[in-house]
Amino acid sequence: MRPWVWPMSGAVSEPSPSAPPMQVHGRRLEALPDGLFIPPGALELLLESFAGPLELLLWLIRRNRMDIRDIPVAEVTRQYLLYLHEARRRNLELAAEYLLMAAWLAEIKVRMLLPVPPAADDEDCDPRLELARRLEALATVQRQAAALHTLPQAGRDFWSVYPATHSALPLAPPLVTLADVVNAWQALLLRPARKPPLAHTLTNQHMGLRQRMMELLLHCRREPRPWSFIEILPPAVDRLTLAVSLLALLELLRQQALALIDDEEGGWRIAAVAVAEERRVIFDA
Amino acid sequence: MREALLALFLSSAEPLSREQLASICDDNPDCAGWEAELDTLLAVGEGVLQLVCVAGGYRLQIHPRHNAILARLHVEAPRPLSKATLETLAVIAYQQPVTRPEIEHWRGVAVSAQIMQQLQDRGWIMVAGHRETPGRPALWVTTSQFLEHFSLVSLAGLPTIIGAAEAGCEEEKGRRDPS
Amino acid sequence: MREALLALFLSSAEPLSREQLASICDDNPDCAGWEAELDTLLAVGEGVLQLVCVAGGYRLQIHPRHNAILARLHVEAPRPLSKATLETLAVIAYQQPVTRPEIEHWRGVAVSAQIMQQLQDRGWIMVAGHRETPGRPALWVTTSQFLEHFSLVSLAGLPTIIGAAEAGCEEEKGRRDPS
Repeated sequence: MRPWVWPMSGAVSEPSPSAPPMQVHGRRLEALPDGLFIPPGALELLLESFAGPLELLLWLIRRNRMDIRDIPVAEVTRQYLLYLHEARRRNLELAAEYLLMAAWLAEIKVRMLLPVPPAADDEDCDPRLELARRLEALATVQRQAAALHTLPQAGRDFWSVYPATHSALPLAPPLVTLADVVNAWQALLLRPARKPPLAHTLTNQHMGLRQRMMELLLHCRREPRPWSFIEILPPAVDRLTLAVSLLALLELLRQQALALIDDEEGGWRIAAVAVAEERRVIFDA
Repeated sequence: MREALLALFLSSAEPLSREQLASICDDNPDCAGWEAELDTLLAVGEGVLQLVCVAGGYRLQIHPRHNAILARLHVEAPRPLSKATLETLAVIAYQQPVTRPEIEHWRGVAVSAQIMQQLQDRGWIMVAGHRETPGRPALWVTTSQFLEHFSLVSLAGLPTIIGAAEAGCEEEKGRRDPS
Repeated sequence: MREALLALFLSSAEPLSREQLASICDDNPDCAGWEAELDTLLAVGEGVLQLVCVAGGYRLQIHPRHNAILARLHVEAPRPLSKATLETLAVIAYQQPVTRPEIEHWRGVAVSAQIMQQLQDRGWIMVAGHRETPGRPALWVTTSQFLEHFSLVSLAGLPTIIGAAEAGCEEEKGRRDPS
């Protein structure tokens, strides 16, 4: 088989681009023991530091100083599988992609043993092309990430000025003329009849606000102790009575005839203000 | 030392307290005399910047003499009022003094607090008192700035809407003197 | 005039472009000669302040001679980016606009939602549209805040990676025109 030629220019040899890529042919066995040495207990850490099988593969290739454009697939596959076996032996969990990659490597190895169809272009036929492409892409990303990391970063290498405050600025007058206001008013007047104002007229005597205020005050004065809101409501309270009672309570509080007392349990109770302090309660509010 | 203090204030999103400054500067030989410098900064500022005392410490502020140019950068171009805001303003102008529930009645929809705030920020409306009914609702009126903006001498100068006066009065009577 | 320029820069949360400054200053007699002042500021700064060109505009930053004391104030610096996050950001920065499956293709592993969220939370990436292919995947690009954080004038300022262009083109071609 003729040596396969990578169609792109520029060698990929990290981490030291200055070192010329070592010739792999005939040096496989020599490189292997060094590449495979794993300090005890370090495998887990090692595998964790990889984002996936592609990165492990790229690391193996660099460690063996192999040429990404001419991967000795048999050797890389052997080393890759050794790592996988070692991980399995130590009961480390490996994602399914690791096994998928192993299968892919095996497939490439098999296809490389098949004779090349004479008519086909060498480049298209090399079964390693797609793998090399993906490794190249990952290597590119890694170099780009490293380049980003060297850029000066805010809060690490420099500090920007945080915007200083300034006194309130005058607002731009809105674009509105008197005619706009007049037209708006006219439009409102020309609208179809509005519903009556949302005000409840309490005609029913026992629903009257004044009545409820008096009842409430008497209720609270009858026994000078703090009352809960529930206790001061009339029996069988409906929505409207509840609303009127609340309004009455608020009005009495405002006039300081009743007072709110903290019950020290996160709630409050109502008590009549001592008669000595009593102010004339205006029921005609 | 003044420069280091300025650098600290310029880079900080929050006001810096004397305690914070002390924890940074006290054991730092480069920062000797920082307290005197802080007092100087407080007294005379530095260039366009003033050091002001706010809750939680000190913070830099741009001298108000630059407000005119800052306004050109930060103040948005004038925009027309929204329909809702315009209607609210019209009700207050023609019906004042008026409560918020009354405005809502005229407009037929709730008036958002945002609209009232917007008109207040413009200085066109204000609270002139409270109606002595339960809840004591605020009574809204227009301001002299409102008159000024629309070149009106007085509220009497508001254009009369033909046919509307009666409707308005009817409404007023109906609402204010419930029989 | 220098003071007015400084006030503008000091009050602005974003870099100001020459066009913005021109629209504020050009018709303002108080601002005569602002361009010369801008150039002076760019060249020599002012006190602790340096004017730098970033993200298509100019922004003030604090002279690095004060970095030591600033580091003492800003002890809660953001955590350094993880390798996975930095790689994802690199793919987006260099290959934008790019879809998530494309990012995964470049890196050879799945990109977690958490990483994308983290980059969005920092305000460095955003969706700029959708690729008109089945599923309409979101197209990710970097923001001007990204440029600001990494002190870049524009995307053209990203460090050049030898060999990346060819690899990228091959990738693009292969992915976008599946035969």
